[in-house]
Amino acid sequence: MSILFDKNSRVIVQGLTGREGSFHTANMVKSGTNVVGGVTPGKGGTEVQGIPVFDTVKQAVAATNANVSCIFVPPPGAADAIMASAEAGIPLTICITEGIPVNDMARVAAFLKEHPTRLIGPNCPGLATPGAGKVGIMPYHIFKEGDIGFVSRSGTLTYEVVALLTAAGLGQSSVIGIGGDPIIGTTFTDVLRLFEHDPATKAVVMCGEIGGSDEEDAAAYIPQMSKPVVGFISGRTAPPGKRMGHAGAIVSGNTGTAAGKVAALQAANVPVAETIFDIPALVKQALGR
Amino acid sequence: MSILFDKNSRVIVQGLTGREGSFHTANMVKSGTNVVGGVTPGKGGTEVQGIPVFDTVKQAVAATNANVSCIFVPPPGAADAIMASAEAGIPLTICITEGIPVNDMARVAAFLKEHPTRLIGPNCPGLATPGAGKVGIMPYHIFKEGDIGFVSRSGTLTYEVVALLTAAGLGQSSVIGIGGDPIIGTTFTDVLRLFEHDPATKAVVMCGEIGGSDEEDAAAYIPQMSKPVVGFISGRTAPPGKRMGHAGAIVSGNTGTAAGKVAALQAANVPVAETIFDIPALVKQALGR
Amino acid sequence: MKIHEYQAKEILRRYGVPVQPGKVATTPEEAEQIAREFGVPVVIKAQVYVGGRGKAGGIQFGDTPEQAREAAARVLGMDIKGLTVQKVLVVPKLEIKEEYYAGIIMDRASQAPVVMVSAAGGIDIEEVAAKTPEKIIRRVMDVRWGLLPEQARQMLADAGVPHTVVAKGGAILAALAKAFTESDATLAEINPLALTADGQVMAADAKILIDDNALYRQKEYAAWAEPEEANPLEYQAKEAGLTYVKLDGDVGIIGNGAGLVMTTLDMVARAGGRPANFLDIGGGAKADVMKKALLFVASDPQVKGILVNIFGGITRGDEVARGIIMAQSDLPAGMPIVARLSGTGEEEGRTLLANAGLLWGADMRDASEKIVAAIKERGQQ
Amino acid sequence: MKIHEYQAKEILRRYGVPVQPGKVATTPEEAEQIAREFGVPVVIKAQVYVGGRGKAGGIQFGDTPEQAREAAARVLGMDIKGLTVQKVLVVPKLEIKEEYYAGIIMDRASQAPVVMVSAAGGIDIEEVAAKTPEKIIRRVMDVRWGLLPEQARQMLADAGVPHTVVAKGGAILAALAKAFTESDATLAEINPLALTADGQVMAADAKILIDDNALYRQKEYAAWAEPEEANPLEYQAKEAGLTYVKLDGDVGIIGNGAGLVMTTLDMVARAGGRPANFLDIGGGAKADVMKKALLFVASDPQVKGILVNIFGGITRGDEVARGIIMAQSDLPAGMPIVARLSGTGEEEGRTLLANAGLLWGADMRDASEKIVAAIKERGQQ
Repeated sequence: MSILFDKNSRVIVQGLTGREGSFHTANMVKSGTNVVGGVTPGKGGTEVQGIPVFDTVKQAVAATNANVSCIFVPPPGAADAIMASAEAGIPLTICITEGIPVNDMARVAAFLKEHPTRLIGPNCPGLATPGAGKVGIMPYHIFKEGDIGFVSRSGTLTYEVVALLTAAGLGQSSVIGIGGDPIIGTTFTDVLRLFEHDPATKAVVMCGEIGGSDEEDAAAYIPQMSKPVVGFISGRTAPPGKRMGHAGAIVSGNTGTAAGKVAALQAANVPVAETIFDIPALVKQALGR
Repeated sequence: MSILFDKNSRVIVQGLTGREGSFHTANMVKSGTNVVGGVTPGKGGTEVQGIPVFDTVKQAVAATNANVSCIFVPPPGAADAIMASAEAGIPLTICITEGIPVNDMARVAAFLKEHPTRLIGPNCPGLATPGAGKVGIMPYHIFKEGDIGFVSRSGTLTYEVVALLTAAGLGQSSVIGIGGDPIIGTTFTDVLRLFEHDPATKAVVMCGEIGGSDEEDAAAYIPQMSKPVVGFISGRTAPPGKRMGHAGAIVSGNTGTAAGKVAALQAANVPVAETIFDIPALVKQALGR
Repeated sequence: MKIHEYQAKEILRRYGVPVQPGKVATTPEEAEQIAREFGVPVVIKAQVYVGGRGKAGGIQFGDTPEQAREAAARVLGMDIKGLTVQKVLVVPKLEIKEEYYAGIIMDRASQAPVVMVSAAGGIDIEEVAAKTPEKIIRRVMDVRWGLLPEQARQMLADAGVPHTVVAKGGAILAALAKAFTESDATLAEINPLALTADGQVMAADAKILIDDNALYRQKEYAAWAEPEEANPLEYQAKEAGLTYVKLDGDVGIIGNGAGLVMTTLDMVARAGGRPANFLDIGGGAKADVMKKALLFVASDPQVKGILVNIFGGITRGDEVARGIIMAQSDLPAGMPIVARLSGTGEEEGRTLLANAGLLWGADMRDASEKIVAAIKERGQQ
Repeated sequence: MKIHEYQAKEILRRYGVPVQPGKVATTPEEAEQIAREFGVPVVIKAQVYVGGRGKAGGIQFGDTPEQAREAAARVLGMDIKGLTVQKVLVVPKLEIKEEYYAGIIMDRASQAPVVMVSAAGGIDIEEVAAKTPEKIIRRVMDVRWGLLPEQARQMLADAGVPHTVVAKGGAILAALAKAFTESDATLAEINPLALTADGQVMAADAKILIDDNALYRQKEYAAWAEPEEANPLEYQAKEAGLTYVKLDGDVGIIGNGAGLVMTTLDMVARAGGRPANFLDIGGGAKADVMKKALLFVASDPQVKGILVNIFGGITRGDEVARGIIMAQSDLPAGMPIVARLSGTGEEEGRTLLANAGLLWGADMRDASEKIVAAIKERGQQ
């Protein structure tokens, strides 16, 4: 079992015919993911790796009954690609693209209020359900089926920690990379809520980092959960972020520092790992294993 | 009794301090209208004709409990003025301003879906409830209290026809000028529906003109009404409107001609006056007076 | 406001729509020079503010620079529906494989722009729309979001154009929508949208109308305004701030308010007269405006008499009467004027007119009958 | 991307925000000339990419053109927080009666721009925000509509500014919001928004940050980029397509993925080392990028050793190892390098490194301890 993605998911890839899109689609297929179509305007009617390509998302959905879209479209078209997926009624959209202008994402955020889709990312590694497959760019060989939910803002750090969990015999129910951009579709709290309601998940590992207040928001939600959460915050020794004028100081106040995030999580009774190597032990302890 | 406006209405004037605004406000007050405030950014704290002026509509509403706004703001700021009235929660907004760019009105139309106000106009003479007062620029002396509802797209034609009705002893319950612009807030059908539900109105006179399909739409509604409607269409000898490219022909097809409108009304069993001088007799006939 | 094809293409070019290179010529020699510059064969296209120029011979071809000069010589000065061709657009001839239609118009009923595309474009698009409306794909644009590229592509896909046109045409359609909104257009049309033999998708012709009410903020486009050659009176009226439309008859008509003026036209027609024009002096006109309007209408050589119909609200009857009296000395001798004044200052106005020996009508029917009779009487003298 | 005050003001001017006239000088003589042109007294304002220039003496006054020259001579070449002043903005001195604050920032939590105003503006605005947050009026901008003029006025009215400032400042705030969106800004700030003695409302200072991700479509502003004098390495890194932040320590750090690099910094710190930088080579880097990154980090004279930490997904361990080996001949002799390679191609990469006699770590803790130890050992030699 899993959140968001399982063996029944039918995935299309927006930007399938591009270098990144075709490379990662091959890996997704290898992982067991059911990739049913691709979208590249102008390439409709062709095939890539035996997968049919369409000009629009709506056409792809009509032909394949897809319910997940994975976006590898370059930044200038990525926001439009997300809106296209939403408007076509796809319930889960995962945007891998890095470097989307933040104004575009503000527009997307407003658009999604009227055309709902669960957006993961952008600028994220995607998600994986060990045993069912992956959507995005995570290296699939590091995963192991199990009952630990994992969520992180970062890509390679996810791989590091998941590899440690797997090495420690702690398999994963679902692994979600929510992305590191200022405006993202799905927050830590959103994912924690999904894990809380997922019978296959027994405990959650959440890897945050400095900047923003998403970890603090999650810390406010965690006391309502029945399942244990183990936290990690990276960037403890990073320099304070560059000042965003007076406005930055006015808006963010004291949130965003590693110390503040660790304190918020600890106040929510979340054990926070000092280093990533401590995470597996904390999980085992939390589960009494 | 009346639709939309009565003795309890509390009116503010946006653009009160301008030449048009102050001139017509004086006339409105003379007609008995309760003008409780004005709005001109930067002139807050002053008074015009003893009426307090505010910088914003929200401030004016907070101080005066106004529920009607009448707009005399020049075209560049008129669309913003309508949106300001809507956002301040004023339920009835009457925009007199002529010459608002149509793109601005398309934006207003979309805005009003999220921030509802009943908009009359723009480019309209406003409305009057004989015995209670007027909002806008209609000459009040032509009215007479009575049970005929009157609605028209045109200003001076309204005055002509109302004067004929008054001269014929046919007083009016409410007189509404909906305005002649391509995009207006309230249509013939909207007003007919209000008259249908107004106990003080026994019959309705509707003066349309060439262009658009608002009269045709009204003709489709009228068969559902219990009250008689008398129609008039001006522009029978006007030249066909200038072509709006192929797109104009594709969008409008055969709607918009005087002959088409007369035919549509007649098909709805509406007696259509040949000249405005025939209107009073048709009304009397319809009412059996 | 109307603009020329080459100006519409210039706007579209700024939004990234592919259009042919090309230049405007006002002499045959310039046309030859442009043909040399851009290479033959070329198309010589009359730049006039009316449609149907192709059928009128306003589009010609030149296979050599010399032929381009000769073609331009034929087109320049040509009369198309009463307009004299003063400019031609010279463009390299496209090898067109297929023609599509793309247009956006501000639609009253939708209270928003409506976008339309069709795989069957070209000059017969209106027939396509009338006979097979299902071949026209329409979409009301949500002005909050504009036309999204994917929506544009989906429209083209629904229209059944080839895959490459879905992609390239989608970008063009989205750009057209952006140009429409940002230019305060009321119409923006690419017809035909051409697929060329070498796989390009281009605007082979373009038409844009700019909202007159928005010219105050579209200063660059406002400066493109030109006298409409066929209607110098309409152009002068616009310059004078009057709303004027030239008609075919001989009864000049002046009133305040479009609905009232239209009704006056109808009334004159019923009285057996033929209106020479539509002129709305708007609200609150003073004597000088009235005088200017009268002289303006009288300057039309077809006008044999003038009816002034004013329902006074803001406009005062005495001001109108004064304007009529002031104009007398400058009007053609003996031209009948009938005024009908109602509302504010009507008594004073009528007295002024009566004292000056001028005609007036009790109401608009009476006035209409009087002016028609006066013109007829004068014609029989 | 940072831009200077004078550039921010130039953007605002285009959107109709009143700003003082004025010009940029790079020499004292130019400053004198500008003072003559615009009239004295003038203010000489250092144009540097950091705040707090006023307290550092970067703002000076000139009551005569000569004094302007002298003031410019003092400010030009001045060091402000490590940046050398190379330009000054010379503007006529405003007689400021009151100072307000107006700013817009892209806010993560709101997923939208947040607009802020305060009647208490000027350099102490952050203190105002911290101590009396109720004095800051905030509004999340609905990106579908932008900031409507009335909303802007209401914010200023709520802030308690005078009536005239509600009107004029409202127009300025709405323009600021439009400039923010259309320039792809992440921050746009007018502080102070000044009410002058003669009743004008003006942007007396302005700050705008442009979204680096949007520079591809903000070509004009992208061309304004200048080397940041205090951080030439950061500027060069950006030019080379690397994400680099200079830090204070001596352990150079290279990794792939921001989260992994940050975690590596933390790990090095725990092992007793002090990171010299943050460098993210991104995903899928080849040997040549790895070599470039290594040489780049090594060019920092403070760096005594380098830790490379790669978790291979798209990035291949053998490519990374090849890049490290290629760089050897160009690196300072004897500089310790420890690589930790995991994931795709890790075995092959480790073999390559071992064959080349280079150090590698089993995991990031092991690698961190090894590089710290290697640097310490070398320091004791």
